[in-house]
Amino acid sequence: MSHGVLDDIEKCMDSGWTDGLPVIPPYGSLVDPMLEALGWQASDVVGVIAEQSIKVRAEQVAATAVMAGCKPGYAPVLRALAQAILDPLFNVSGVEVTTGGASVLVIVSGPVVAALDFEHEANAMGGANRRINATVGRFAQMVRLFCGRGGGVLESHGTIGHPGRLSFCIAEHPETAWGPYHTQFGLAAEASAVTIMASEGPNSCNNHYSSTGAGILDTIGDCMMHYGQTAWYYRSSGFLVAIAPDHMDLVKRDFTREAARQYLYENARRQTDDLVKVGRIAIPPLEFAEVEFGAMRTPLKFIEQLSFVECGATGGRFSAVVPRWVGSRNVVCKQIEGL
Amino acid sequence: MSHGVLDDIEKCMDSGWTDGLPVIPPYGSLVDPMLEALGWQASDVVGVIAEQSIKVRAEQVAATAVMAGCKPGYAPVLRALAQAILDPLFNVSGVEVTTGGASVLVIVSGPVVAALDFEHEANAMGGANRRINATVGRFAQMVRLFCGRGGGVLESHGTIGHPGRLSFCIAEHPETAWGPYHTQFGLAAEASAVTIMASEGPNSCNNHYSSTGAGILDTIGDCMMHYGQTAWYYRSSGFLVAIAPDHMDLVKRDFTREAARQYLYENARRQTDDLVKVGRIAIPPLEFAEVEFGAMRTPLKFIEQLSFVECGATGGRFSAVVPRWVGSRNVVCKQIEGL
Amino acid sequence: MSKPMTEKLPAQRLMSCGEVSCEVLVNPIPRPEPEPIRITLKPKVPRVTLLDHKKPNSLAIMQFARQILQERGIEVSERILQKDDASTAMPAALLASLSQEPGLVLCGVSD
Amino acid sequence: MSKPMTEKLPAQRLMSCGEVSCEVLVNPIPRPEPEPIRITLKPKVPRVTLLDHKKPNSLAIMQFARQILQERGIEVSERILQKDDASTAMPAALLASLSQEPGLVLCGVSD
Repeated sequence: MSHGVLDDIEKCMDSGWTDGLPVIPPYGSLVDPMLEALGWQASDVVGVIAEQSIKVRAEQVAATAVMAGCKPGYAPVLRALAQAILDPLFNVSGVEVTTGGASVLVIVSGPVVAALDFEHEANAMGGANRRINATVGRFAQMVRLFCGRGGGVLESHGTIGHPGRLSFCIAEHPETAWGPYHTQFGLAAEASAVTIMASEGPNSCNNHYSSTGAGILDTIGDCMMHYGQTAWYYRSSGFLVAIAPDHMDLVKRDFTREAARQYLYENARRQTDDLVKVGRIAIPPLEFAEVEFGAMRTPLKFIEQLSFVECGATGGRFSAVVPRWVGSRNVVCKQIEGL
Repeated sequence: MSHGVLDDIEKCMDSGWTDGLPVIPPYGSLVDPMLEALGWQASDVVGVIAEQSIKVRAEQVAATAVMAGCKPGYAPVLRALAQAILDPLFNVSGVEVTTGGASVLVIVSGPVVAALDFEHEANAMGGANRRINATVGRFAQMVRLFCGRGGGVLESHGTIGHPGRLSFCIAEHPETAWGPYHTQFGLAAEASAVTIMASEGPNSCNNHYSSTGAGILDTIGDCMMHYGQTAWYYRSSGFLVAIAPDHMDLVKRDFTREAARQYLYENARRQTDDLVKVGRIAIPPLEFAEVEFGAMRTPLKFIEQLSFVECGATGGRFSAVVPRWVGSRNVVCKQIEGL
Repeated sequence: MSKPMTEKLPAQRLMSCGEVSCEVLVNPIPRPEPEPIRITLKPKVPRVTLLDHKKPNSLAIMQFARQILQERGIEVSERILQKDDASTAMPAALLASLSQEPGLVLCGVSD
Repeated sequence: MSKPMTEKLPAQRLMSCGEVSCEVLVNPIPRPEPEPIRITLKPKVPRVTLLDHKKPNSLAIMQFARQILQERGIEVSERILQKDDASTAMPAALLASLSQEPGLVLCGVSD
């Protein structure tokens, strides 16, 4: 049989047109239907990265989606996602170059989760081994890579990085206790949305024997304030907290989402002087850091830097804290249209 | 042109022969050279999973390597890696089914790192976007998946999972301050090795302003003992600690590897009664858990559960703690032969 | 919950039909030989056997379950079996013995 | 350190030559238009301009560097320029002005 396509895959691998894994070669015959599904003309400008003098065209976005393994049916998610990544508020070039080794974390919420059959239960924060979760997450990282290092302009300096830089997509339960994720960013409960933030990898939070919501939140809060959290740096971008069903059963009994956020904001604090002692605060500190010696200090700069997503399977008593990269302080949340 | 290969890729995606991302179809014409490079005959039994009545044959391992995107040149690593995953000590079925959402973490060390051009600096713990790191890490996860859920026998119950379940490979610096990783498991310093353990995702540990090795270790230790660490469960498997160059410059001045391990073992401890209070210890506790009320408690069951890897780029002051899954307490370290 | 496994079973065999020739793809997925143990969801006799896997609280939960079942007049084996550890497989002899049990076997209550 | 970027630049164009026909692959990688600013590593005049990006200690390090350079008789601009924040791009006017500087521009000392 003809192995021309295999040669093309190798050619992509050898030529820097990859994230390191096999891609679907971006033949025009595959890119065209993807463009049509996205509702764009090939030369439409999807976004501009002014600092790099880069205009990102629809053809490039569609080619990236094909290469990641996405189906044209995912286009409503991909369209909003591409616009979010290229929103200047997100600072995608910064995400690519930082020593923080950050990834583009993708959160999908609302009716789209069930409509497109995202996995939102077992291994919902990664490695669910389902095509839509894996390839949508990969698409976001490839856009980041192709706009940065791929273009030959930027070099990634991630000190250690994390595996989410290949694919990091979380789909929220279609039924939530506290309302859909995107309602924390002003969208209507009935909407579908894709939300992105620059992040480190998830820190898992296990608690098998607490019988109260406060016990679960204390465990999550303690993770948010360990000395190694990047959030103690002079800048902070906060955290995404993912609560799985077995923990949620306890937490929702005693806390609304707003109350849980307030509880973590007030209780997850450490002595500023201890942070100084261990080397987490510069001497002299920057004015921007608002350091108050002797006081209890939160890893959040504002309470709004904390948001909650409901995902994961029953049967295990785990939740997770995802630390956000400090250099991209904006969460970008876009409504998904045309489902 | 013929798109037969594209159809075959879709066929693999539709038929469960994938981790969710595009694969190279395992044509005999690709599997045969991989087998030859691995030094196996197609029907050789590479390993047996007795509880599942599964014999894993070389042909299946070679097909998986092709599908992941590995080159035949990676075969010396893949051969040792497959043997490690199928070593009964590793408990691969347990890794796949657990609510812990674990991945097979792969650590490559010794001269093989430079010989095969693994990325061991920027984003060395994931997302370096280099083919060998990405595909070797993916191969390990695909073997886990194909032996478990893939065979239709087991179902994965990962409560939340993490992105390393797609690919999680760390290559150590060829030059280390403390000696190669595998010397912690009895192999000679001049050997090349692949080591695996079941793990959660990396927890990043930032510290920009400490000027002492102890400050860096205190930061790492504080991460190891946050209340959410799975290691407080009645079982513990310990941690991998990755130290990047800027932190290592401080730590190596004051600590040998053995001294650093002893320091963390002695200092990263919490009050047992506080752990009870937050719900991290069952009442009554199991005898196996060796709970001593009122005493300071370590998240390690034995000091040997802690090992160090040296990787990552200069220019950032990050290290990382990788929590191990509690149900696979053995680290499996195999020498790489035939480089 | 996830879909039942039967819906997800991967293909046993894939055939590639390109324009030039046909080729069988090498199946990467090992399968149990002989077939794995089948789980019968409906027991043949109304009797319950309990197996503790030694996770915390498992034994306490099983003892409580035994008491409730007995109060309801259901036959429960007096001895609660135990395996060494939740993370290792059951010994072959125990598995062979339980696989012949016509009643309900309840094992591995999680904490 | 990683290899210099020049070795890693991805291909601008890939052509697929299967047995049936030829097809150009759609390039997924956006490139700067016009070409990005080139960095000249050898300054034309022996003069140093300092630009602080406001990370902690950056200003202190720059002040110290200025003092040492001045002691060695090297011309250093007295005023240390500042940009608002390490994580946001330099304003266009500042970039345009610095791109005309024939001396050495030292910016963004990290803590």
